Amino acid sequence: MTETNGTKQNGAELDAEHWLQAYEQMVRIRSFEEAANELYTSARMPGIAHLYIGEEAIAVGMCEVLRQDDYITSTHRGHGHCLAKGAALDRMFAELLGKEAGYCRGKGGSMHIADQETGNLGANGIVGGSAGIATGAGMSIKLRGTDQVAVCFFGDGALGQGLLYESMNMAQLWKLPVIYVCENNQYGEYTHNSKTAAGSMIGRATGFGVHAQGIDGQDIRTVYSTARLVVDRARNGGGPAFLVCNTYRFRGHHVGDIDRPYRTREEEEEWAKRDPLKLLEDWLTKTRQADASVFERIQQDVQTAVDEAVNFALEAPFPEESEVERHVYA
Amino acid sequence: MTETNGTKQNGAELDAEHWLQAYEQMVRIRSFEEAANELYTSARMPGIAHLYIGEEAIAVGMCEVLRQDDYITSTHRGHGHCLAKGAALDRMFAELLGKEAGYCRGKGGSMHIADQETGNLGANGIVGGSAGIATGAGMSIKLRGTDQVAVCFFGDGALGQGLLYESMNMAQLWKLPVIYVCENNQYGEYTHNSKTAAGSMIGRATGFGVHAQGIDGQDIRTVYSTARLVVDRARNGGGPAFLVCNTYRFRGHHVGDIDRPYRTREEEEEWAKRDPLKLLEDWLTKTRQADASVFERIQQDVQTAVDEAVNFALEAPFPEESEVERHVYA
Amino acid sequence: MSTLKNGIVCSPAIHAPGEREITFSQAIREAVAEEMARDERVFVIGEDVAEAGSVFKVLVGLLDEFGADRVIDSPISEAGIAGIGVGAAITGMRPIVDIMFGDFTTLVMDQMINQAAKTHYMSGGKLTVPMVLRTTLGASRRSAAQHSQSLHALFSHIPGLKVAVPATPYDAKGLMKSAIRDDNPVVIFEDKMLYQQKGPVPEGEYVLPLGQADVKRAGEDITIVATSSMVYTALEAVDKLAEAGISAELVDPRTTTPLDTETLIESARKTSRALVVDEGYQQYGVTGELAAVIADGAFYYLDAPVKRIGAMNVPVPFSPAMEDLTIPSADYVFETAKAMCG
Amino acid sequence: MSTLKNGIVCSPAIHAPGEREITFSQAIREAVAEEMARDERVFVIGEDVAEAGSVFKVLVGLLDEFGADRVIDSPISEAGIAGIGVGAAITGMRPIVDIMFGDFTTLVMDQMINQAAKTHYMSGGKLTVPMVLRTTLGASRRSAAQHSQSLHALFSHIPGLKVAVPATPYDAKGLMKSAIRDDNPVVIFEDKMLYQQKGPVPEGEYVLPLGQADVKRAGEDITIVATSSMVYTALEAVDKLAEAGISAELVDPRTTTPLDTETLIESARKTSRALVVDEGYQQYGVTGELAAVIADGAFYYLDAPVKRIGAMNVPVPFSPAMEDLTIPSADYVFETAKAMCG
Ligand SMILES: Cc1ncc(C[n+]2csc(CCOP(=O)(O)OP(=O)(O)O)c2C)c(N)n1
Ligand SMILES: Cc1ncc(C[n+]2csc(CCOP(=O)(O)OP(=O)(O)O)c2C)c(N)n1
Ligand SMILES: [Mg+2]
Ligand SMILES: [Mg+2]
Repeated sequence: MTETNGTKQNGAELDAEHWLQAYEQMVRIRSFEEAANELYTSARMPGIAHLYIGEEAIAVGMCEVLRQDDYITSTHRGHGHCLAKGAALDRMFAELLGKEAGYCRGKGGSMHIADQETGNLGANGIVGGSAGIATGAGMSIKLRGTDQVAVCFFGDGALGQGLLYESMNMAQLWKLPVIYVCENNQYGEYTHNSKTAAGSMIGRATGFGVHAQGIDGQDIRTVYSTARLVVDRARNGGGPAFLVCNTYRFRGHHVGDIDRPYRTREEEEEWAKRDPLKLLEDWLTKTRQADASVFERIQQDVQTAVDEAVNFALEAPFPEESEVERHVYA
Repeated sequence: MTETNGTKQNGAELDAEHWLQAYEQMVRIRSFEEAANELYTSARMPGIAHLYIGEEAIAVGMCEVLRQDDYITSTHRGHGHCLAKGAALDRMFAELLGKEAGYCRGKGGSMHIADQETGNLGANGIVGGSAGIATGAGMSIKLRGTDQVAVCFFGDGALGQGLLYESMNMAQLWKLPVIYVCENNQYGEYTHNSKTAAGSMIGRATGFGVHAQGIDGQDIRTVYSTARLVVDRARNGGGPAFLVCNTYRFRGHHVGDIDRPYRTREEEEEWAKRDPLKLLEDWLTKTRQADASVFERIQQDVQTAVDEAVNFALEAPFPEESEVERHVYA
Repeated sequence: MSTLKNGIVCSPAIHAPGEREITFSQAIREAVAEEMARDERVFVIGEDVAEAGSVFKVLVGLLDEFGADRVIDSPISEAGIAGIGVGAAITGMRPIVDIMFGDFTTLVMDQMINQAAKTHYMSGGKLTVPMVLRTTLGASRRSAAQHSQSLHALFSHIPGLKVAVPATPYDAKGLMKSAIRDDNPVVIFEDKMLYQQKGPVPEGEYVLPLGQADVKRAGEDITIVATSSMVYTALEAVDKLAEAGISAELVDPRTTTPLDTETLIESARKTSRALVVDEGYQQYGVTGELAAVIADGAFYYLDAPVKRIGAMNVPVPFSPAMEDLTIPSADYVFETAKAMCG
Repeated sequence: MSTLKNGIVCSPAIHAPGEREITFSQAIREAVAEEMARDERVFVIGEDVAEAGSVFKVLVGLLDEFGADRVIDSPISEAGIAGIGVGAAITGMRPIVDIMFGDFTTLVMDQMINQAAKTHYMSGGKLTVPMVLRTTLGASRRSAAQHSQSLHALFSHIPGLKVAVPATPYDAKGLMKSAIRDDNPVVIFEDKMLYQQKGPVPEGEYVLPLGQADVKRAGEDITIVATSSMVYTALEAVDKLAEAGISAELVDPRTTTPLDTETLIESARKTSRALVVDEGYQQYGVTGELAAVIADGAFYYLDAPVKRIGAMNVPVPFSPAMEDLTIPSADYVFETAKAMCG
């Protein structure tokens, strides 16, 4: 199910510097994920990880319009959100490796990664599990009387969870500043959403009176302009919104899912043509705001930073044994 | 929130006998509930009960089109459903009084009353708790390949429960023969649904692709003709439907709620004009299919039967002590 | 040393004679109101908590005092409001989430077990979840299987949650206030049958620590550990035991997590006999943990096996003829204790 | 008498030497496939159970064998599919509801506790709920706090549910088949770490009763009661104890509800010492109940307090440096048992 009824803007009001920053941020996520994959395949990362490759435009486009004190809640596929909101590479890799220098002191790992200082309330291992939390953050904003906004990222699979509907109803009732962002990458694990989601995705929000749009999640300019719209609206008391961002998980469900028998290589190739990095490169080139050399330099700089961060994490110490009993209670 | 986009039919295709039976069934529920109230106020009934008075047209109109082998699931306000599906007065009163002769051997009471032999899978003390059960009955029907139908009764308050949305999604995905009947009596306990339900009630089903209608729940002819439509459709493989039946709880939330400070007497009087019994009486009189003497005779006959049933229940023995440990496991 | 109407003796250090008496229900309301006045981050959310003041009328008046922004009527969305509680708590508020009947806490399990209880830990100590989940326990209201359970054992099992089961108005107020001030998620179970129970509660401000048992009656021959309203059941038994010449010590843990193991074990070591009474299902419930803790910690002092009395392992039946059989009775506690001392 | 690869001895009456060995995972699949072939009312519903054969690949092949009508991929709607299970069960089917990780059973609590467990009772015995809820338990996969829990104690607390925690392929197959044939809701917890564990499983059909413990190793000096994969942990300890001259008896309850209290107590009476090991959180968990049952039933025979080892009372941390500390280790079981016998 791929739905669009959304905003299309050309981002003409923003300058090249802005888009190159966005580009760099997307490259940073891409490189981070490649490195995470490499850490997994070389058996240097414990557990598994769910890569965000292919979906970068959503996190970056959304977070570009957020302030540092705005909140996000994230998912099992949460590295991209965490970086886009402003987390540092080194402490993220440290967390992935279970080191004390990690954002969660090694207690969270990939699936619970978060940098609270940049407003990330946490990745979540429970599909849909953060819908209530984001809504509660919205409630808190309203009660505290600030003009923050909370963005709840979740996958198309989370549309199966009743909590989402309970939450949207209350957000709409109380006009909470919460943006529900469905990253519709077509699959939940190994099952296409045509088998799991009846009706219309957008209709599931409009039924509760929630403003809803379906947009192209590969085009960061569209994501950005739509985000600008609904975030400003929410910030000004206009209430929640629901975005379905159509996208694709370029890799498997997690780092260990490499055969992907549940989908065709043709489908993957079709979507590969709509790589969010490439789309932005093309537009910037076409509009002569940047050229290949600029992209290359950015990629190299990012790669250097990622390599350094990986090394930092690999060399960082594990937590001491006593850490295991800390932080059960505050 | 009162919504209608529904069927209006005049029931002209049915004869007077049919409507008088329906009338008698509604009177039976009304009298049963009055007696239950009396048992409560005279301290002869343990616990409390939630009366169906004012909403009789929904249960009777729906159940009229059902076969005995069709299923219903019911709610805390379940006496009406139970009677409409065909249960006997005496064993119902016995259950309300906790006697062994009760349908549940005294173990269920008002809130879990059910007569499985007439297809009632049970009243439910958990708001929305039966949405999954009814959907599972629908699944069972599909897997067993019969042409039964399952009707899930619930209140407008249950629209707050996520399980309902999870269930409707699956019913629609798999085209299960389940009719979700929202008895929108405007309140959940002491709170009007304008404070608890955002957006549109019907939209909450259409978002999942589920056929939805909002109808006048006071007019049994409308309920009947709509039920006929959606039940036949479901029976023939057309999939689920969702009805919002607008109605009113003439009494308090339960027998002990007599002051009702949360709503006005004016509002109550307005709705009293739309008493489902009176509406049917009026129509039958106007169309000269029956007159006051007929209604009176029916009321008296029913009252006699109710009195006898109450006496039966009052005199019936309590279960023996050993009963308490029976039926924990099959 | 002051004595409750029903003969319960409260910790002498805390109570003065001639104190005012209020109901359990009033004690809870006072605690919530005081904390709301003290800290504007505290708010209440739940079904029928505002206009109606909760179905048990415990919160009547709060809406008028604090307004609809801080006493919020919610849809019937238990999971949703628990989630809102978690989200509001980690972003600077101190929510009190009201779950009408303890039986409905089954709907908030994911938010409490996988989110609230783990957020502080998973975040490496960076996020805190200062929320209170208020709910009820207790049978005998002829409310049948889905409105009569005492499910506190389920929450007590989960590290990261604290669980309070107050018995007296005094304890209810002090524990509620502590729960609201605590930086962790606290689940507080109030026995529906206790709301009208009166007891001495000082006018002034006080809090009670979570994790401190209270010796409700001192004794020598046997220790009876009882929770929530079972404290009253046990007390009746204690009185009967006294008549039979047996001096029983009544210990109320007040919170199941954290558990004051020391006081329990000390008492059992002293009396050399222990009986645990709780209204939850007996199997894999609170009695199991408490009995295991005592049987281990007081092993070399015990003259008899630790016995336990929970609710019968059956769903709660509706009929009065059956329901009362399922919960521990004073007679049964008395008989069991007497047999243990025989 | 046949011996598993890892040295577990199975009940002699059941096993013959030279039997074929299959994995735990294959045993589960065989059980499900056999029962589906035997009874067309049995079907499977869950996330990624059909095309993918479940994320742990346990059900691979069932879709081909039985078709998409009987092996059903569901949306990510745990509460919904549990509800569907209840509804299908009371109307003539025998559903197997698959909940991918035991941690997600928090989402089905209302359907299992308030509906499945109580329907038979509340209906006065008229409705039955012959459903199986399959799920997992067990840490040590570096999956962190929301994918590593062993929550079987929560279900064990609820009358009306049965709970199985098989340790060996043989037990897994026999208990799964019984669970499917049982007319009650049965929750079966499979340890994720055991799926590749091999063991002897006879070709022919057999079932194992729910509620019968199995003595996995006979011994004289101390009883070790262990559940699920803790059976293997305990076995390692038993071997080390043997080297230290201590003969330990290893008892596996196999189901927590119903619990075979008799076998546990008999064994403890015989050895006069008992240690309970389980991978759930220790507080208010399975070890509490089992220890309480044994401490009571074997009181006059015990030479030492009943000890218990559960998981640490902390959310499961991600880092390998911490995670392994939280679950009972063979060394710790050995040391504890040895100290008890000292
Ligand atoms: C409540 C719950 N059920 C099941 C799972 C197992 N699971 C992890 S990710 C996933 C698929 C999620 O799909 P989607 O929401 O579309 O996110 P995506 O992985 O596609 O980004 C599932 C079923 C889970 N983590 N939580
Ligand atoms: C899950 C759950 N939450 C709360 C309650 C308490 N409760 C009982 S009836 C009721 C109101 C239900 O309203 P509605 O669904 O509209 O049914 P009505 O009583 O109006 O027929 C509530 C909140 C409950 N029984 N179950
Ligand atoms: Mg997806
Ligand atoms: Mg209503």
